[in-house]
Amino acid sequence: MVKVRYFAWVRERIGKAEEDIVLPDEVISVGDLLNWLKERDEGYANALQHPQTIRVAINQEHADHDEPVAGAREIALFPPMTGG
Amino acid sequence: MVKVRYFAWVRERIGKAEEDIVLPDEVISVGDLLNWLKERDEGYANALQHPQTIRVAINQEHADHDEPVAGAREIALFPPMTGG
Amino acid sequence: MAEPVTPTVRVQTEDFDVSAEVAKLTEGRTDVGAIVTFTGLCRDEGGALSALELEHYPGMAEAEISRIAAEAVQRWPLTGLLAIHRYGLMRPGDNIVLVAAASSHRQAAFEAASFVMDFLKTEAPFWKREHHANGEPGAWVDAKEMDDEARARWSR
Amino acid sequence: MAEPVTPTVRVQTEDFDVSAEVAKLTEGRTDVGAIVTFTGLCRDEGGALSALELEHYPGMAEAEISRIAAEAVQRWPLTGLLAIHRYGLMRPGDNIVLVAAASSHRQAAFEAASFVMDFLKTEAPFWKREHHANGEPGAWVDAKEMDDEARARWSR
Repeated sequence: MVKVRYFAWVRERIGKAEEDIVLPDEVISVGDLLNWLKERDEGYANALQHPQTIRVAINQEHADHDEPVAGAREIALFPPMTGG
Repeated sequence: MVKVRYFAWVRERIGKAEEDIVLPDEVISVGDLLNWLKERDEGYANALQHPQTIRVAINQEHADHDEPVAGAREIALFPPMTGG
Repeated sequence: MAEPVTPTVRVQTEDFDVSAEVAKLTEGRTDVGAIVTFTGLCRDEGGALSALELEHYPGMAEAEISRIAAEAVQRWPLTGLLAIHRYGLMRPGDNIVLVAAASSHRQAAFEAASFVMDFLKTEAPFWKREHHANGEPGAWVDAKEMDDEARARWSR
Repeated sequence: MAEPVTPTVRVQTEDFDVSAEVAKLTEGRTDVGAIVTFTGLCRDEGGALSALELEHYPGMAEAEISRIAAEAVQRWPLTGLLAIHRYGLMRPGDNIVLVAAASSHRQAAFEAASFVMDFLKTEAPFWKREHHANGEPGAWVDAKEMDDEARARWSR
């Protein structure tokens, strides 16, 4: 089980800030996760319709879409950052 | 007559902060002025022994050594600046 | 330079005072010749905005800014480095972010502060949302390509 | 950007407060997104110095810094620009110079502040002399070739 967190408009479109998810075996990479989540419902589909724009952090470190999700305790999905 | 001002180690070596000088006709350029002053006494010679290192301002604006001194009300001689 | 200094990183709702923060950064030191500060403020975009709302990823925000700051003290001979990023609702004119870099030499201080800001913009998990002049929440601010280009200057 | 702003330039013996100066620079404005400050301080060079004495050319010092500042507000879209240079005797840790540049955009603020400092170092008529730890006046500080190179970056 992994805690998945959402921020900014990803959070708003999915409709929740976080959830615990048991990932199926076929979800190997960050990219797999995004494509799998996208199928869940309209909210996810809307949030993740352009997966390439979604930034991902694993255990609070930035992760590329080809990185494996195995061993993640916490995965966060969010839009490109606009702080500073 | 022109007021000539000296700063930092140029002032110290010449031994005064300023003086009024009547420039002879043969002093046309800033470079001429430096060479002419250098002949005055040991203090001037010491201060101006390397004329190319001396910075000059005419009427409080930086001036190159080939600029004419005609019309100057105030000429200042000083080492390269070290403020900031 | 001996050991790199340990940067100070804070993520907070409270405002900050630039002079007080800089004083702490240089306290008891007589080897600081240059301090560069960057302060980022909330703009009203010509009167269109009443506020900016800043969301952040608690934990990762601190961790990511700390990683950027650690890289900066490795790259430049700094005597001190500070980064503070606020979150919550900011009114026009409010402080949002402060980066202060101290060094014996001005170029190091300028470059380090600029480096931290460029990475903070593109790597630190904060998101800005506009609030319209009528008080309604508006659009999330889009990331700028310019910011990615600014970051790319530093790759080596 | 409409008209360039009018820079504030001061040459004084008194100390300055960075926060207070920056507050004046941005007072009543809501279009300032970024403020970069540079503060130059007196160092003790590893305990060898008790003070730095700063001589200046009254009148020309103000005029020259004003010329540099006027060039900066022409080159970058600034909402405010301030330069203060002190003269007299400075103890280690004392402020010597402050440059603050405000803009809607951070790159303009960083570049303008850095530009003003590079020219101020090489063009503004100030001279530093060291005072040794024993209190005796020492050598005049030599100009640095590095500073001329820093200035040359900006030629266009």
